[in-house]
Amino acid sequence: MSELTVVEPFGDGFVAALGPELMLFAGLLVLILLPNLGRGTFRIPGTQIRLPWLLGGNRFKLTSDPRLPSWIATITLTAAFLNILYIFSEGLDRVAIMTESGKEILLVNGFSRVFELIFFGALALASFSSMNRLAVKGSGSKLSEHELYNNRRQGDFYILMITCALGMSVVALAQDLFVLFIGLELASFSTYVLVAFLKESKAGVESGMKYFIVGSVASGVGLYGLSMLYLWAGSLQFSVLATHFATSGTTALPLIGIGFVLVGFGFKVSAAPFHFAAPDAYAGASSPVAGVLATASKAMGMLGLIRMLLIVAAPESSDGSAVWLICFGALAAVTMTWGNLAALGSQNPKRMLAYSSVAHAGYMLAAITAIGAWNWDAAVAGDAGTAAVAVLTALLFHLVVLVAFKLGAFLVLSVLESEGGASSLSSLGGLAKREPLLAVSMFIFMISLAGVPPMAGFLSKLLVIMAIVRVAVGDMGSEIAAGGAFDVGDFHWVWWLALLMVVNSAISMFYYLRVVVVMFFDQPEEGREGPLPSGWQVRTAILLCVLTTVFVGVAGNGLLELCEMAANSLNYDW
Amino acid sequence: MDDWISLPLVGFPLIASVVLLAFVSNANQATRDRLASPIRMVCLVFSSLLLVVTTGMFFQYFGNVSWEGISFNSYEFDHRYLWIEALGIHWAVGMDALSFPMVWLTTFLLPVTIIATWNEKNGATYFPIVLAMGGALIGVFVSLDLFMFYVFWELTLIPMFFLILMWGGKDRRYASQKFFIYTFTASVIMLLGLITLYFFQDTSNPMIHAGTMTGRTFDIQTITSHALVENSNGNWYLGANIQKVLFVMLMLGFLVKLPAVPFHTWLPDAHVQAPTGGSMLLAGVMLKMGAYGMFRLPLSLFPHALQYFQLTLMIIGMISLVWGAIVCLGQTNLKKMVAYSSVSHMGVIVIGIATMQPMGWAAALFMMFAHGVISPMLFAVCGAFKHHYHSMEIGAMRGMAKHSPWLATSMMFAWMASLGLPLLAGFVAELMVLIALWYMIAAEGWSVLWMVGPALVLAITAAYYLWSMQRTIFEGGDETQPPASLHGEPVPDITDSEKLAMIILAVFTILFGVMPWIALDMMNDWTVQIFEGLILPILGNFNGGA
Amino acid sequence: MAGSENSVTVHSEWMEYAPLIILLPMMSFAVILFLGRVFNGHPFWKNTLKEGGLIALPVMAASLILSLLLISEFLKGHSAFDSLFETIPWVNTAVWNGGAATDSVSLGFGIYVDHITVMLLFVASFLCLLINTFSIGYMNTDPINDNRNHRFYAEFVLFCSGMLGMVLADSFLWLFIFWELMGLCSYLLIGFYYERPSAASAAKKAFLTTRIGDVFLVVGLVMLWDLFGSLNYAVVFDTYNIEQVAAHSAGTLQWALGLMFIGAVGKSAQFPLHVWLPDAMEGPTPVSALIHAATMVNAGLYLVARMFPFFGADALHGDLDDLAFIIASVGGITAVMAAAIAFVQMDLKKVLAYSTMSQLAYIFTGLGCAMYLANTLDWHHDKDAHYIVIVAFGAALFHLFNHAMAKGMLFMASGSVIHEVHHAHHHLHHHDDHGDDHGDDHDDHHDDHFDAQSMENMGGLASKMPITATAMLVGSASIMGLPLIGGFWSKEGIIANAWRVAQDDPRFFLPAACVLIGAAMTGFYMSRMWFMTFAGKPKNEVAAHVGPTNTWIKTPLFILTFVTLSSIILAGMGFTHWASDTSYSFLSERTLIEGIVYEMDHAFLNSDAFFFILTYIAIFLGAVVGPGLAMALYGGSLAEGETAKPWMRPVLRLSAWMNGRFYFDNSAFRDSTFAIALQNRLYIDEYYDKAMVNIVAGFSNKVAEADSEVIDGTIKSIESGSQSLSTFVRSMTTGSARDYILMVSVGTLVIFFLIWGMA
Amino acid sequence: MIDPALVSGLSALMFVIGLGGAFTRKNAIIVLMCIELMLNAANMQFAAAAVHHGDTTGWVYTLFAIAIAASEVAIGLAIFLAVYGQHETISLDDVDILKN
Repeated sequence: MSELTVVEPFGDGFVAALGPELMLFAGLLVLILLPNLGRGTFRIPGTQIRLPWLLGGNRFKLTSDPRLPSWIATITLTAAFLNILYIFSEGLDRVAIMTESGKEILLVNGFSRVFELIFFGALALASFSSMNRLAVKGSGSKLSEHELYNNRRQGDFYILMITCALGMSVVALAQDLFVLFIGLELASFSTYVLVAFLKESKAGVESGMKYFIVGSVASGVGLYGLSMLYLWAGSLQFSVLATHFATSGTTALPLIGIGFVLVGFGFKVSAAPFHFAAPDAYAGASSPVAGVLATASKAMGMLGLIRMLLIVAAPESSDGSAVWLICFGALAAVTMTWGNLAALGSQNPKRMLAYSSVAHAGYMLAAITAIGAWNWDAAVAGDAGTAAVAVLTALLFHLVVLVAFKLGAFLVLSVLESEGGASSLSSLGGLAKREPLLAVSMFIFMISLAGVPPMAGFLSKLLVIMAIVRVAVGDMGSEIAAGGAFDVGDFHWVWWLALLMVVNSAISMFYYLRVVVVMFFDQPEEGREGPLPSGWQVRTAILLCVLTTVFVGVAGNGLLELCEMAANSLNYDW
Repeated sequence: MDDWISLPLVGFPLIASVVLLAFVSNANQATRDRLASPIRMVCLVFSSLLLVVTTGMFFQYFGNVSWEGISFNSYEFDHRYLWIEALGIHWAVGMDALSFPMVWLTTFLLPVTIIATWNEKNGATYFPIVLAMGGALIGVFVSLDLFMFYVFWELTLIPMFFLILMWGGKDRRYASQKFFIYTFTASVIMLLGLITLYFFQDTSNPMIHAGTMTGRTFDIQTITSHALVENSNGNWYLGANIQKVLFVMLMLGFLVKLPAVPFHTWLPDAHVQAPTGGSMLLAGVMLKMGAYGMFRLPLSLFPHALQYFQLTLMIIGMISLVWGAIVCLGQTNLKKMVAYSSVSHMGVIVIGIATMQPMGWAAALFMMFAHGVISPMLFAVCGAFKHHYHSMEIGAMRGMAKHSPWLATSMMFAWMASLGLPLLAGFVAELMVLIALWYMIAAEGWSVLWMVGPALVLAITAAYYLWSMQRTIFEGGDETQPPASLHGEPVPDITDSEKLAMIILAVFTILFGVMPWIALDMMNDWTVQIFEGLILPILGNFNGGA
Repeated sequence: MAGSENSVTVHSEWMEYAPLIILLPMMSFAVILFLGRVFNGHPFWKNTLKEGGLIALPVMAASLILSLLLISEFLKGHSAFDSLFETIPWVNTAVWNGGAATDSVSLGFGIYVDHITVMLLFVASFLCLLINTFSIGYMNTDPINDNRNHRFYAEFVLFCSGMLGMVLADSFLWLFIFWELMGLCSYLLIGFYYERPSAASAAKKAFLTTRIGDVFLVVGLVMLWDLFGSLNYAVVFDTYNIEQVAAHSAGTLQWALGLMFIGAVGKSAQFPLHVWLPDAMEGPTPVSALIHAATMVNAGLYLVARMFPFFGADALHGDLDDLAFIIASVGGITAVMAAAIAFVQMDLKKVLAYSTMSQLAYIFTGLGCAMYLANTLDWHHDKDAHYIVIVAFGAALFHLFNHAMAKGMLFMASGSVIHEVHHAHHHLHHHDDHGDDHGDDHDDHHDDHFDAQSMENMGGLASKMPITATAMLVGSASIMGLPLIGGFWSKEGIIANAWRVAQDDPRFFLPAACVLIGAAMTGFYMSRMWFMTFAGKPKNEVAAHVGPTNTWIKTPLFILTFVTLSSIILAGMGFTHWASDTSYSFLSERTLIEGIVYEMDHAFLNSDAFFFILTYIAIFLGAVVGPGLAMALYGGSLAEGETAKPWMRPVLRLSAWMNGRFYFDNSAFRDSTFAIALQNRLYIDEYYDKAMVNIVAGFSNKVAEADSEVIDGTIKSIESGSQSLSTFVRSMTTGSARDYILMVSVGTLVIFFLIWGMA
Repeated sequence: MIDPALVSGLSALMFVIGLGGAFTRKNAIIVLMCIELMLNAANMQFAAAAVHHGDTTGWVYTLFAIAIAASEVAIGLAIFLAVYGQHETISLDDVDILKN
């Protein structure tokens, strides 16, 4: 791990350290400006002289192309994504952005960068595949006002995508809880609008409203929790909070504060019982957006949880029965079971995926619970640091690969949506005959979600279970070899979460498989015969997702090492 | 060196299958129909090549390996590639006398299945899927890495799921899902057991292939040797309760796969709905995965727990045996009857294991093998019956001996083989299990009543098979009419390819019945090795030193 | 007889070929089956090769020749040969008795020849050849069999292979294996006319009933294996080994042997597993002759005879007498029961079937008594006792021999009768459409209700089928035990020994009385059969038109008649001693003439008053009372213008006289409940069927239901339960954002209070 | 100067009122106001804490939070408008075509 470089905001090295984020910023500016370039003129006041100043007016052919914003957003996000990959390959510099007064605002390290990979990757795929998704009517100047208006809206959509990415990257980088919160809100607001973007449909606006209003309540609670923490510690710096927790973290005030903050993040990761708006939002939003909610947005919430719990509160959990640990265990159990049970009977594939996303949140919460339990028994816990790294690696890995198959699944639905809706399972009927490749892709996504080898989803689920078991079992093996005697009762109780998790995986198999059966067995719905509308962008995106899913599944070593490195870089002092 | 040979054995069928499927995926129906024949040929040639390779391995043409005398926990043709370093996962393959017969059986059944279902519809996709099935099955048997084992274990579900879903009978939708979910449920619990076992490794032990992140290895050979050392110290490996729990978790996965009563109900549904080829592979090899897994993991790792659960296992085996047989007697559906007879026969395997005698284990191994040769024929007959008479009901078609002498002969042969007629493959195993069971009963003072079950089943098995033959092959008399389901069409006999498949299967059934030692010697050798290497040092006083 | 202390491993040139006795027929099975499939309907195949009959014939001849060579080799050596060639290690495995290493175990195949083997080997291979000859005459001339005779011959040779293998095998295991092979062939052959539901059902019944016995046999074998660690005769008969076992598990051994005996009961159709044999007559007559009279049913006897060394062992002295009693009693009961049922049978073959059952029961009684004697007398040291035991055992074996020859002949003769009656019927009623294709023949074979096997359709055939009638006469006499003919020599011995034992052990009065009464009953039903068939006037038009039979059929009848008649020579040569003890050989004690005189003297002028009287009672019952009643009821002279061969005329005349003089109306008996019960086979079959249908089928249906309702039902209710749970869970997502906010608030409050409470 | 603890208590009260109002009222605008109430409760808490700790960052947080609240209102109202356009109501109970 390289030395930590400290940089002042806008000081030397600031640009170099925040390259990807600044690229996004530049992209955002371009996105705002470029589609507005046209033959607009500026009349010098009081004269009839019109100076062409290129803003507004009849757009140029290029700038009026409705695909332009999408391309800009895609390229920007992809560039940021590749930039991070490049940074990884070159070797990462750890850079802290610190104010003069010594307040650490942002920290660039492997951990935050991996999350940015998730965010940018998901958003890039979503914006790329949205290219054929929104109603556009050619280009040029012969469009009606309505069509023109529609084309202009394209810009808004992708602007929101990029602001969302910016907000998320702030969450990833933040070292101050309030900064994190600001990033979170930026991303949230963007997603609220993205969800409600289909304002011509009842479902679209309804889902937007529900998502907004419930999300706002949750973040209101979260902000209040933040204020309580501030009240208690006098600072929202992670480092300060962590020190405070280590010394006096067992009083009610900080714990309740943390609990309230968790509500805010719980909504983002759609943990029960904060998940209720999620299925509605997914169902009403366009599929790529729903995919973003299920992957990037969830990763953001998960990131917040990790930051909060591991950096701030972890040292407190040393006795194994910490309050938040039990809360979390219960939350994980309820969430995964609830999600799976609800998905079991769901006839709407998007809602089904939403509930499955809830279930996956439960799995990840279980993993976080395990991290909290890492040093429950000094005798057998083994090297706590490595145990925690293992869990964290599993979490990161899961979040990364989730982008491939969860988003991929939504993208397949997106193709169906462009034909006329994907709100019932039967709309998938006969897909195997109509579009064998799409059907096979969907099949791969489904079994990957269910955790069937050799797909990425299996590896990630395996890692999560392994991480939990690792914590639950610790070094008992060595102790036994040294003559110790242990019983099943000596396992840490998080082991039972692992059991619950595998049982839930089995339940989930049922509804994932149902999708497959519908695709391969049922006949197409009335009037839905033949191939689906083409759209090479979305298909390319799906193909990318499939390839990633399979490739990571059979050769996940590289990604695993990356995640491990990232997890290590979170290593404060545990 | 030929050590790498199991890599292509697993990889090539899978790759070939994916390539072929990708090749036809975007073709339209007409092109697919045109491609079906060449693809079928490719698959046949390919699978026959695999058979040639494994047969060559048997005859020591490759690697000059003697399958006998391989000591416990060492493997031939073993090879390792690093797969996922962080977790200690390798592509670790190898074969011993436990796995090799199963590998051979798989490669043997692949071409036979292809021949037997020569005219299956949508051949362009069907045959590659069969090929993939074979690759996955071989993968299960050759893998020496828990992760890899599990990957292939689950991978077998996918082609089978599609075989049932796409080519199955009327209720295939229900059956395929039930099959998948049921066995998946059991195997995820097994997975948790495997992972827990993984983390119970002593990190202070030298582990050559340990993962960089976890400090432990998935390598079966390493784990087994550690367990062996620990067990031979007189201690329960991992301690009594933990060993028991892990044993139960692993066994659960394997017992469901086997399947043993009461976890068997997925099997009749899957079999009845599966197409002939699916049934043949399902009964022939896939069920054996359960038994194979038991030998490879729980029995090799947890001998103490095995001893502790001996009675439980015996009860499960007996119940499977008797229950399966009695249910057979109450069936009117031919294929369902045969499916339940598989349950019954798998009970024999469990009993063989529960005897904790080398003979019982060798018998269980031979039963796996023999049933692997016989049951495909049973299902090939059922498939042909269904194919030709459009019905599976016993009694729908009588006087088959007149209309379809080939089918009638095949049926009688297969039925007789399955009911354990001497000089056919199934008899040896049943006899050996009986002897081992009695030996154990006598040595350990168990109740003589334990013999009642197997004895009863010998009679019941004959009863249901004879009963079904009476109503299918025989009778008909002057009224011998084609079944109503044929709607007056002439009654056909089986096709030439089906005949060929039947003959091949029959020849091998006789071969292994008359000369069981071909396969049995190596199996016996393996069981002696495991007994002398593992069970005996630990449980030396187990039989009371009679 | 003796154990393996006498056995030596002899390598002789013919012994090397012994496996061929088994393998030749086995291989020709495949050949005939294959050729038959391919050339079915081909004229050369059909007419020249007789659809495989002429392939089977030389094979069986070769087997006979090889057997004879082996036998002659053996007779020179006078002792048991074991493992005539390298034993094939069929199954190699290991057991672990708790020691430091596993013990390897081998179940191999080899060949073992001793006196019993030799005798049965001759019986089997000789009869197989004759019946093969007979079959060519019988099967190939009946149109119903056209194009499927290859199946008959294939199954026939496989059966022969099984029988010969069983006889030659060197262990109980391989005995059992070939035994099962025979069972299979028997199943296939009974079901030869598969299209008849009755044949299908009979085949199933035969297999299943014997299978039930086999189950016990297997368990017995397993127990025996456990005691000795082997099933090889050489090991289990070894005196030392028997001592070892006797020391601590004589009781277990008795159980093992008892279970094995149940297997024999099934195979030899003894009460209560006898039900399959009469039904087995559904098969073609050569099958009935070979399998269900002459050879296969002897397998059970062979098995029991094989157990003799245990009973004879010093170490087990007095330990196995209960089992001997059971064997004898089962025999006694069956003998009487079967004979009684035979009284009322009208079907020619069924009479013979019950007769078979009854005669086999005699042999069982004889074996049981011999075993009792061997087990309780100190025969290894006491010379007199030794003689008694040897003769008792020898008598049973001799009866086996005599019965096989006679019954084989009787069945062939009956087949010949049936064949001709059937043909006569055919000619009479279907003269016009005889040229039609076989399908039609097949059909009208079933359309008419004429029963060619019923004795009510016969009568007065003595003149029309002289050879057949003669053979039948001799055979019946042999079975009845008419003095000097065939079975007389052995039957008297069995009766005498039964009574001898009864004197020692009162329990044995049951079998002893049974066999004595049985003698009279045998006399009655056998005579009844002969008179109904051959004496009197033809009972209907068909019987009047029966013609003589063909050469293929006559030849074996002719040969067997002489074999049966020459029984006295065998007796004179000391068969009863030779067959039961290695220390004797043919003519070892006396010359032929001396031997015959000795036997005569022994039989008719027994020095012991008890046995003297007993002999005459038995002769009186069997040769006077039984036949006399039969003559009175069923005798009669031939129709006008018909003449029988001279040797049959006195019999016919006597019967006519008896019938005229002593005829009485037996309708009271015929209509009695008892007679009806006999006609219904004492309702045993019915009870078995009821038990099958009500108990077994009922139970299995219940179990199948439980399987789908309870076990699978649990799975299904888990599924439906989780579905309804899912509906409930989803119903909480009401659609109203207010409720969602409520949920968030509730979650918040729960967290709040939880932490508040705990912190 | 007012005791920060009192301010804090007031903020707690406001928070509870806001939260209670959020799930009892069904008019979206009122719910939005309740949410604002919650945010303002947080703001007051920040201010009180800033006073309590003598730390200026608390004031900064408050400012930012106000900005956030403002943009939230803007987005909210925009969405409600769109909802009204489609559903002709903004009653939370009546906008429920998506459920289960």
